[in-house]
Amino acid sequence: MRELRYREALREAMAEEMERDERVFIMGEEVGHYQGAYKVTEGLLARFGEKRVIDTPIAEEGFAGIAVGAAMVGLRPIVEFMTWNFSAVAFDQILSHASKLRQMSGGQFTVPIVFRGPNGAAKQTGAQHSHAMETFYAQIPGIKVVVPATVADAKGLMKAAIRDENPVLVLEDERLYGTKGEVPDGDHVAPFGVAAVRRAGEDVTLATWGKMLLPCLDAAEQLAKGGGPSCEVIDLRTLRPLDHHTVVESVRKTGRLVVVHEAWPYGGPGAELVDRVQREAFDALDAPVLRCTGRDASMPYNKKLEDLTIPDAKTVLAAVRAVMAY
Amino acid sequence: MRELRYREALREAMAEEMERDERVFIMGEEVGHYQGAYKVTEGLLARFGEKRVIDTPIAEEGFAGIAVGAAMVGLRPIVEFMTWNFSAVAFDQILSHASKLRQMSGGQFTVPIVFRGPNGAAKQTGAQHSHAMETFYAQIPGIKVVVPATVADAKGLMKAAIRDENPVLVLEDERLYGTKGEVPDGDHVAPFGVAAVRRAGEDVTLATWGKMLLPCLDAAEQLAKGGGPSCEVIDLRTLRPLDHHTVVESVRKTGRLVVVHEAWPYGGPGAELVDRVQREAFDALDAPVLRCTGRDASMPYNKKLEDLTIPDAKTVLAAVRAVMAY
Amino acid sequence: MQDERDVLLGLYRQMVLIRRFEEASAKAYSQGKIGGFLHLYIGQEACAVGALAALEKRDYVVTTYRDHAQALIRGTSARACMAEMFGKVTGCSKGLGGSMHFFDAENRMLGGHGIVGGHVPLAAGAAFASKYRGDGAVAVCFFGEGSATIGAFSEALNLAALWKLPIVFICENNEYSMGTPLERSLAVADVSQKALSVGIERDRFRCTDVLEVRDRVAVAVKRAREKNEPTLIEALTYRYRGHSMSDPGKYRTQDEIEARKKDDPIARAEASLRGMGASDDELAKINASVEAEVEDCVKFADESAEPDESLIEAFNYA
Amino acid sequence: MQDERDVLLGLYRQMVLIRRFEEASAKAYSQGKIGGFLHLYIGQEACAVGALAALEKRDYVVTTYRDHAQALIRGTSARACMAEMFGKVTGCSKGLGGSMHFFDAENRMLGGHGIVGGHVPLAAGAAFASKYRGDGAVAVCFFGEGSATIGAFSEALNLAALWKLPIVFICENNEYSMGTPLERSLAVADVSQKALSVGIERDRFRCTDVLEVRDRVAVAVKRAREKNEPTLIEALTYRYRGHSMSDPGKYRTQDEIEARKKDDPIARAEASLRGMGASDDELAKINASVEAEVEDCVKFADESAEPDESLIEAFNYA
Ligand SMILES: Cc1ncc(C[n+]2csc(CCOP(=O)(O)OP(=O)(O)O)c2C)c(N)n1
Ligand SMILES: Cc1ncc(C[n+]2csc(CCOP(=O)(O)OP(=O)(O)O)c2C)c(N)n1
Ligand SMILES: [Mg+2]
Ligand SMILES: [Mg+2]
Repeated sequence: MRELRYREALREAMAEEMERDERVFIMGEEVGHYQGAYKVTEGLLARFGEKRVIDTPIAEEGFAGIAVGAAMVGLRPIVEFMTWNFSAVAFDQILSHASKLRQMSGGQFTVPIVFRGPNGAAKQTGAQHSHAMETFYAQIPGIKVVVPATVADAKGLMKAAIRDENPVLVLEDERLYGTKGEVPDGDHVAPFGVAAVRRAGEDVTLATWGKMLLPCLDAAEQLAKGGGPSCEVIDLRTLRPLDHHTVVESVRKTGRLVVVHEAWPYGGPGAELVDRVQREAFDALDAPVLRCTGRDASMPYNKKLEDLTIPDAKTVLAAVRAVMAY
Repeated sequence: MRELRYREALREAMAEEMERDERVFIMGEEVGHYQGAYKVTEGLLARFGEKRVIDTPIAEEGFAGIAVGAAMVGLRPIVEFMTWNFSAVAFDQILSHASKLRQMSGGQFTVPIVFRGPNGAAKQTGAQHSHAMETFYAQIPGIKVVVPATVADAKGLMKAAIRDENPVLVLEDERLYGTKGEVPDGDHVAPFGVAAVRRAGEDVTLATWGKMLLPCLDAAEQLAKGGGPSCEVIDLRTLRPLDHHTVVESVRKTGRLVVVHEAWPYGGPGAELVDRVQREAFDALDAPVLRCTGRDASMPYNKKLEDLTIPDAKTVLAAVRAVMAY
Repeated sequence: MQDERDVLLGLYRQMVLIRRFEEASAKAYSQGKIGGFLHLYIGQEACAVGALAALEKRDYVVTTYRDHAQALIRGTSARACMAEMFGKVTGCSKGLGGSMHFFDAENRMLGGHGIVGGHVPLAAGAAFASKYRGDGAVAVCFFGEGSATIGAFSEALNLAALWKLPIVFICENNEYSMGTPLERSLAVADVSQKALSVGIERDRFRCTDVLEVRDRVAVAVKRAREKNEPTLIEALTYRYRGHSMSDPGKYRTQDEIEARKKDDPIARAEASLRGMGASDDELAKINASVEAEVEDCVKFADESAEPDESLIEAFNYA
Repeated sequence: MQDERDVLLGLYRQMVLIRRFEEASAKAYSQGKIGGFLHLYIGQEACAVGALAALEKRDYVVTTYRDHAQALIRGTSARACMAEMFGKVTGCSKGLGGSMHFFDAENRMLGGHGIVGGHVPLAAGAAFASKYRGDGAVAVCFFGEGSATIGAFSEALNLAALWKLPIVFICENNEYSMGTPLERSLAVADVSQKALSVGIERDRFRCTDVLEVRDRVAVAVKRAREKNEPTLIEALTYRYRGHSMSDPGKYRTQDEIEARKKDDPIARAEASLRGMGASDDELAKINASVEAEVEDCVKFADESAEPDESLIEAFNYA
């Protein structure tokens, strides 16, 4: 085990896979000479050269499509979106091309590609730069959606993404890049579709993903210290495939569930999880499933308002109390 | 009351609003000289001239953005997407511009614009041309999403959309364009956020929108004839705002709910409705809420497979039986 | 080297095959055996046939929904093509793609795509891969002049020029994008001029003489293969049928169509062949063999099995 | 007509105001009073100041996230601008927009936008509306040379040319998009050549002399206003600071920056003014008044109230 930062774990995963496989390359804005807008790709240009670490112009639709085409004929591109917000201009390449080519061609072409970058609110970057884009992408069959919350998963899920034969979207988080954590030695690959119980508990289940794991653990800790209900905290790790079984199992024990996410309250993986759990654990539920989500609003710039728009330990606590009070 | 076709009702709504308000105009591919790819805008060029019925090149991002800019400074554009699939290349204009401008400007600019066109599977148009796009758009605060299922609503909701001060997405349906129905005389405007009970029933609630209303009514009829459970069928009419109250009320009576929609099974307005109903009618539910949805797959071209991918009366019946058997 | 007369005979046969194949498709469509959208290439044959004659087997081809010609010429059998439109599992995309989505991995036919302009970056991606591997393959991308106004096209064009990718962009300018004539969609009617803004070579010619098409495309292919330099070709052509089977085509006159038919590439090739001494008999034999091939493919498509329900999900993930 | 010396004094004051205002912003950012992204315009002042001097009050302005100059010159008070960055409710976007999203409806400043190129169609839309109404307003759209490679830009350019919209596209080519020098993003370094592919007029000049900028932009504005003809202007300029406050700027040398500072537009204006007989005293007074204005706006921003929680949802719908 070694301690790394989240961004280093991502970088190590990419570098190891690039060593392993000549077909893997990285493409995106400022990934090379600038060393990455958020320094995730720092040093990779020096190590792998301009052929494999490719700075692009600002043309997300164009270079995403080029990468999809390259994947169709056997390369294994990693495309960095400087942030996931900018994938909106490449949306059609993901929706109508990357996710469809295998099916439309009757299985003749596969698209082994990774799209990655920071997702969700950074810090006061405002309405156009704070989207939690999983609310759109998790819906789409033909792709996979990965949301590493821990440093070990940043490495393990990234490696799995690069080795996958399908388009995989890795939604990282700027607010996590600097966090530290243990990473298993060696060729650490984490599985898709297997949620992790990050904290065991008895009274209520919290299910979440990405950086929202932190306020969930924080709230659980606070409750434990204050003699409050005991929370089981589940990190979903991948949203497509979505492992609701682990959540259902936990709910069979606790009888109560709060789903916590940063994205808007409407639809998305949060609602999907609620749907599945009420279906499969109907008789086990002692209370309706509650959600603690981002507010139904475009992100305001003002710090106070931004903080109020995103869930934090306080709002998680309120949701836990509400579900317990039912 | 007069009988009209769905496409005529849409056209009448647009024409009346163009008569009322000089600022309203229509823009899109083939809307003018060609009379509309699906003939929704037939005759409007002759009636209103090239200034107000504007044929565009194939440049959805460009003309959607131009329309948003025009709306910011006081015009009231109606943008036709030849089908909603092609809105994917204009996704960023809807997500990052139309929906955000009012909030980002602290309320200084409003964007009174309508985006409209046929949505969902047509008939064997394949994977890239069969998206039920509400699964993406309903999530976004700052816009409204409207899904007329009846001819009267095609007129009434379209008129309301054009008069609304916000961006409104009207998701029509090619398979509905030819359907006939009664339209109230005069200035018929239908409200947003008010679901309609299209058929009263006692034993189970079916909640749906758009063209899926037809198989729901069909299934309900078949059950009624066969002495099966009595279905209450609710047409949501608008997905944002979403009137779950009408559904909750119905569920308090029936105790059972099936949500029927064409879009993929993951997330979207369907899951959102499940979330809200299990929250607000937890104690009234005698069974988990079930969903009858499109399959989790890209749309196949083959007719048999396409039919199997989209819900029909048969799959609705199966879902009703499943929820009754619980 | 094959002699030019034999070559032209071969290309003539390809053009006739496309036309007869598509006439049969139109008939099958009207019989309800083909569904969805059906876009015919009739009138434009010299473009795909000439262009693909300039390619090697290792090269990549990417095109739009108007894709029958490209697949047939690249080597996909008429059977697999017709069966695809009939939605049969014997089709080149197992009946999942339909008319718009012909794919053939073995023949490096990368599809048949339905989003206008969306496939242009894919083609640049194939060229990128070829350069990355240094394997000498060239990518050829066909698209309508309607694509010239959409972002994906300009982004891909700039990136291909900037990164010096081995690609040939072939804009099939058939004067209409659905019902919209050129002058209502492009501020400058000469599409090839887009090359100026990204500093690549361009060419522009009418697609009547299939050998000329082959030779001019060959120059661009050579430039791509040897110097990694993209070319933008504007191939001036015309479709005799509507945009798709559902298009009544009211936006142009019968006179216009008849006038254009005078430039018919198949008639032109036939005349050239006769000039080169081809006999009635020789040409009749070709036509008969094409007709037999088309008849056979329809029968094959008719008799083939539909895909199993399990195929709905089977190919969504690898 | 105001005499040229007075005009230049006014423009000089605007340029100095922008610079002092942004220096104060940088300081506030380092004190944690401003959050998010902060992109400074320092070095580029002659571009916005000259260009906007060519406009009338009825004209529309749209720009990128690097938007302080445009707002200040259009008439948004320094107080409203600084307060916006401090996230205060007295800000020009009520503290909801921040540095990147300055809006001012009254002054027809249509924002401050964060998606590269995404705002270019919006500007064309304002021009469209102006033509629709026949009200004679012109739209001016600023964007970086990094926008020249993205689809939204080329689509808007073609549509504006095709529909003859009264718009002036001003590409502020400051040689870098973040850390990427021009030659790594554009196949042809001369952005103004994009005008060729859509058949509109173009101009290209260095933004050192603010009066020259005004005069050359005025030609384009006149063309737009009188003939509904768009122009693509490439304004060659340079930013002294990093892309944003978080950019260490390692991609260029201090020497390069120092060399460019020799062309400083404010120094140039000052020299011209002296040539026109402006006294030390006169210039000092201007500088002092600017400093007072900036000091005042910081104080105002500091003391203003934060927006109420209710504002999170208040403006999402009308
Ligand atoms: C992004 C997008 N917008 C609209 C359409 C609908 N559409 C399909 S083909 C077509 C016309 C294309 O014309 P052109 O590019 O000239 O090709 P042609 O059909 O003439 O070969 C349109 C508008 C689409 N498929 N994709
Ligand atoms: C579509 C999109 N992609 C990426 C970004 C991130 N980004 C913000 S500014 C910028 C550089 C823009 O450079 P340029 O257009 O030259 O303008 P400048 O900053 O030099 O004024 C980038 C890449 C973005 N905002 N939008
Ligand atoms: Mg065409
Ligand atoms: Mg720049």
